[in-house]
Amino acid sequence: MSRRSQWKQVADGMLGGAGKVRTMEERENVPEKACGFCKNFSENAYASDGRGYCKKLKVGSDIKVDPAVYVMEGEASLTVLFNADGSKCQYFVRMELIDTNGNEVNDPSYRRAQRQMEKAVK
Amino acid sequence: MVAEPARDGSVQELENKQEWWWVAEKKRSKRLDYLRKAVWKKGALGGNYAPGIKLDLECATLFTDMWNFWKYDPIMMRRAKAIAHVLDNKTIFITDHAQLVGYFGSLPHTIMWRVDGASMVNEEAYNEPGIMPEPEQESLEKVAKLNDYWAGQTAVDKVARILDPEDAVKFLSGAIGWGAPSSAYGYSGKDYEYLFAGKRGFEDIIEDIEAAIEKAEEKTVGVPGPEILDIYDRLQNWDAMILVLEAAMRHAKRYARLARTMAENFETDDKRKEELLRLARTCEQVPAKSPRNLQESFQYDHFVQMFARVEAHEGAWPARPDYYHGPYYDKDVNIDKTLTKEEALDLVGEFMIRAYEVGGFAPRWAREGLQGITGTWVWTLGGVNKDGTDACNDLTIAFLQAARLVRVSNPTFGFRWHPKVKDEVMRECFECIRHGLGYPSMRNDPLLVQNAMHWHGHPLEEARTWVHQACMSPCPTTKNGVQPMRMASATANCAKMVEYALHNGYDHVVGMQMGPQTGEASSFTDFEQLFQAWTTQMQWLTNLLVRTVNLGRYKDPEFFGRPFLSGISQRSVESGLDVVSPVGDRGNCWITAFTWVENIDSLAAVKKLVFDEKKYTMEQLITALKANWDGYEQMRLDFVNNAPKWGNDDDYVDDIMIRCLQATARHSHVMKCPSGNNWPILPENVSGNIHYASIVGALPNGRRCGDALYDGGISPGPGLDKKGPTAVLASCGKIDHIADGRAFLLNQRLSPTQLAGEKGYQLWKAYIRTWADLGLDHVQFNMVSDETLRAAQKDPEKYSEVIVRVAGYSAHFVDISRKTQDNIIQRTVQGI
Amino acid sequence: MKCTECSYEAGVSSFRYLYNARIDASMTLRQCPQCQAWLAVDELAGEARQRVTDGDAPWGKSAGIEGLARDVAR
Amino acid sequence: MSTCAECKSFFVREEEPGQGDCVRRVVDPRQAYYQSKPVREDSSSSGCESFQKK
Repeated sequence: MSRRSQWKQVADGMLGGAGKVRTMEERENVPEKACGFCKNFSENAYASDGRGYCKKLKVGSDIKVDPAVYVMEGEASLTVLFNADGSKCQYFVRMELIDTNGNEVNDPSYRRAQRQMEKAVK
Repeated sequence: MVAEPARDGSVQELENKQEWWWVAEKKRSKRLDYLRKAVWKKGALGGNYAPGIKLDLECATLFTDMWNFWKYDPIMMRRAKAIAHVLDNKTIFITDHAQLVGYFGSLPHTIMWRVDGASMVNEEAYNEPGIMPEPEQESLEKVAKLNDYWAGQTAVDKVARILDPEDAVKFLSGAIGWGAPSSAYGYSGKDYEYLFAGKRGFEDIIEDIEAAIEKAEEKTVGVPGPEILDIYDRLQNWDAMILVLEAAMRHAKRYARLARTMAENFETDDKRKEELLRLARTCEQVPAKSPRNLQESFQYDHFVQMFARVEAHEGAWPARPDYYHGPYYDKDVNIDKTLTKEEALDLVGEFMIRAYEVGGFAPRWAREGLQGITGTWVWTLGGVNKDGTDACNDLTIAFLQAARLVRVSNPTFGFRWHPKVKDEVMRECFECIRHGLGYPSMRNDPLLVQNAMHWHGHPLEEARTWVHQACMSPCPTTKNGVQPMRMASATANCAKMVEYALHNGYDHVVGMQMGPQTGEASSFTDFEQLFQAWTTQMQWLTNLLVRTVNLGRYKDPEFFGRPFLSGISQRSVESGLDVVSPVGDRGNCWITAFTWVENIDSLAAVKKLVFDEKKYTMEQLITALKANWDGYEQMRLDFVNNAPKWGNDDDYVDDIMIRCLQATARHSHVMKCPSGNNWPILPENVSGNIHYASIVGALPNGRRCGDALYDGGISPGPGLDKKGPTAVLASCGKIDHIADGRAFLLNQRLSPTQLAGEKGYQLWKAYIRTWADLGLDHVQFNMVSDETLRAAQKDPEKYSEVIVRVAGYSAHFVDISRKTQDNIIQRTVQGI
Repeated sequence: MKCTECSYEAGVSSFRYLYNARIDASMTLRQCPQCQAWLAVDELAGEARQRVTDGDAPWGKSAGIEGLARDVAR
Repeated sequence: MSTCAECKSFFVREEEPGQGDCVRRVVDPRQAYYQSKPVREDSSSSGCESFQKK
C-alpha cells in the first residue's frame, strides 16, 4: 500500500465524523461504559468536539462490533468520541477521577468538559 | 445594574495604595463608568465562557437560510448575499449613553458563531456547557440542525479533504500546532491607506469598482481570446463586493433610524436626545461617505471591523488608531474646538469599550491559548510617518490616558518606540504600565522597519506604516503590503522539536510516530548528533505546518470567499480577485514559535550534564524523561539547577540559542509562502504555554508533562533568570533581531514599589534606552505585586479588575486559570 | 503517599499530577483521586504536605532578586 | 388577528412602504438598551409576548 493510501485510512478514521449527520440521541447519550469514562481515553487537544485517542488501540480497531476488533500496532491511535460505547471493549478501565472543570486548561488524560459529561458525572 | 460602588477613600489615597482599578472608577466620567460596566465580557474564564454568555443563533440561522437559498451562486456572491441577509435582518441595539454603535452578534450578551467555519467547532458549540439560549432543549435542536446542514461543507472540512492525509492527521493531532488553515478564522489586516488615508467611503469604493467593471467589460464584449476568460469570474466578484458594501450601508442606516426613533419617541433628556440625533447623522454619513469628524471616524472604523467579523471569525484587530484618526482629533479639539478634551476622551474610551465587548464562539484550544480575551486586539500607537518623522500626536496621548480610565484587557497597545518620541508621550506609556495594565508593549520601530524590509521586501515608506497584525508581527497597511489572512495555522509547538529529537520522532502523548526517525537518542555519543536530530525535527515540523496553511490560503477563494474584505481592499477593487488570493500580496507570513526557549535550555542541559561533564548517560536521561521524572527528582533538580539557563548572559547556553535561531532562519528562506516570500519565525506564546502544558512531555530543562511551559518568546524560564535584568537584556541582545527572525517577545516583571514616583519613571526610561541600544525589538512589563495577585486568587470578586500581561496580550487576572496565574507569579520580579 | 485530607493512600504517581509551580523546587501540586483535593507534594520525600487552596503558595513567593522589591523581600 | 402595525413597538419606514422596525427597550443584568428588528406591518403579532396595542 502506498504511503498516501496508508495515511488516508488513518485520516478517514480521524476525520470520518466531519461529514456525518448525527441524531440528537447520538449526540446526547452517554452510555454506562462510554469511552470518556475510561482511563485509556485521551482528549484531542485540537478538536474539542469530544473526540479523543485511545491509548491502547490503534487505527483499524473497531469496538462497535461484537466481538470487537483490536489492533495493537500501527501508525496512529484509534480516534473515538467521549460518548462512544465502550461496553464491548476488553480494555475499558473505569477512571476514578474525571475532571469536568472547563475553567482549568487542557489535560487530555483527565479532563472531560462537555455538557453531557458534566451531567453524566454528577 | 451590577455597578459596584467605588471604594472609599480619596483618589490620592487609592493612588498611594496603587489600587488603580478603583482610581479609574473614580476618575472616569459617568458615561464611561456606565459603558465599561455594561460590557458582557466574552473572554473565557480559563476555557469556559462566563455565566450569561449565550451562543448567537439568530445570525447563524439567517446566514444559513440565505446560503442555502442561493446554492447555485459562485462562492463570493453566495457569501455576499448571505451576509447581506444577516445585516438586513439581524437584531441591532443601542446601549444607553452610547455614542458609538455596532455589534456583530444580535444582543449584547451573545457570541457570534461562525457556522460555516469548521464542523468540529460546530459540534463543540453543541457540547459546550452553559452557552445555549433558553429554552435549552429548543436551542440544542436548532444547533443540531445547523450542524447537520454544515457537516462536511465548512471551509475547514473542505481543506481537510485535500490536505496530504499524513499532514492532516499530524496537524489535527493537536500536538504540534494550532490555528485553522482558512480565512474563516482569519486575522485580516485592513487596507487603511486606501480607506482612511485615501478618504474613501463605501460609495466612493463602489464608484472605483464600477470603473473597474466598465474597463473589464470592454474586453468581455471584445475580441475572443484566452486572456478574457477569467474576467467573467472577476465580474462576479466585483458584483459581490458591491452587493455587500450596499448591505453594509443599509445596515448603518438601520442604526441611524433606531437612533432617530429613540430620540423622537422615547428620550426625555434633551442632551441625550441631541446625542442620539448626532449618532443618527453619524450613521447616515459613514460608512457611505468618508468621515468629517472624530466620532464619524471612529464609527467608520468600528463598522468596518464589525462587517469583517460578520464575514469571518477575526482573531486579531490590526489597527493604528492614533495615526488614522489623529487628524480628526486635531480638527475637532484643537482647530474647530467642537469637542473638549474631556469629551474626546469619552469617545476614545468608548471606542475601546466597543472593541472590548466583541467576541465570537472560539474553539477550546483558542480560548485556552488566549485565556480571558477573545482575540489579540493589539492596537498600534506611535511610530513614524512615511517620511520618518515622529507620528505621535495628541490622540496618541488620549488613547494612553483613556486606557487607564477604562482598563480593558482588549484592545491593548503596542507602542512603536523610536528615538524621537517626546518625553510627554513616554511618560504616558509608563503610566499605563505603572497602573498595571501590562501595556503598551514597547516595540523598537527603526529595527522593525528594517526587519520588514529584510524578510518581506516591503519598501521603506510602506514598512513605516506597520501595525501589529496579531500580537507581535508588523505588517504594512498598504495595497500590496496588507495581509488579508494571518496564516495562523503555522503556529508551532516548538518544544516538540527537542522532544522528538530525544524520542526518535515518536510522540508519547498522542501515541504516534510524528516526526522523522532521527535515531535513538540513547545511542547518541556527542552533542552534534543531538543537534542534527533537532534540526531535522525543526525542519519537518515547520515544513508540515507551512505546507498546510499555504494550501489553505491558496484554496481559500474557492473554499470560503471574502466579499467584504475584498471590497475594502484596493488590490481587489482594482483586480476583481478575492483579496485572500496571493496575487498582488507581497507576503508577510511568520511562524508563531510557541514554547521555543525549552529547546535551548534542554539542549544546553544535555550538552553540559551528559556530553561535557558525563554526569549522566543519554540512556539514564531518556529513562527519566519517559518516567516523567517520577522517581528521579534529585536528577531533575540537577538538570534545573546545575545546567546553564537562557537569560543569564552565559555564552554556553546563549550560543545554543543563536545556533538554533540561525538554523531556523536559514530554513525560513527555503520555505516559501504562496506569494513566494519567506517564512521567518516569531517566538511568542500567548497562553499556549499553558494549553500545551499537558501535551509536551518531560524535557531535560527539568519540566514534567503538566508543568506550564515558559511564558514565551525569548523570555527566560520563570525564576531561572537569576542574574538580573541587565543579564536578561545582554542575552537577548546577542540575537540579531533583524536576520534571526521576525520578532522576539520578552516578558519582564518589575516591582511596583521600586518604580514608584519620578525616580521610577527615570529608571524605567534608562532601562528602555539600554533595551533599544542592545537592539531588542520588543519588551513588555507586568507591574503588579505578588501580594495583590495572591489576594486576587483568594478573593477574585474584590480584585476583578486587576489586569496582568500574559504574553502578547493582557487579561484580567481572575479570568485566567490557576496554573496560568501561578506561572505569572513565578516570573522573576526584576529590580532595575 | 497519604492524602492529608481523606487519608487515601497510594503510590505518588496515582495522584493526578497537576503542575510544578516552581521548576527549581521539588514541591509539586497533585490531586487526590478520591477526595479531589489539591495537595502540595514534596517529590523528594514522596509525601503530601498540605492541602492547597486559592491564594496559597507553599512553594514561596516569586523567584527573583531578594531585597530589591518590598513584595519580594517579604 | 392583530398585526405588527397595531403595536406600540412598530415604527414604519417611510421610505419603504409596508416595512417597519420593531423597537423595544430591554433591561438586562448589565445594561439597558433599545433593540430593533425589521418587521412587516402586516405580520401577525399573535404569539408575540411583547405585543402592546397602540
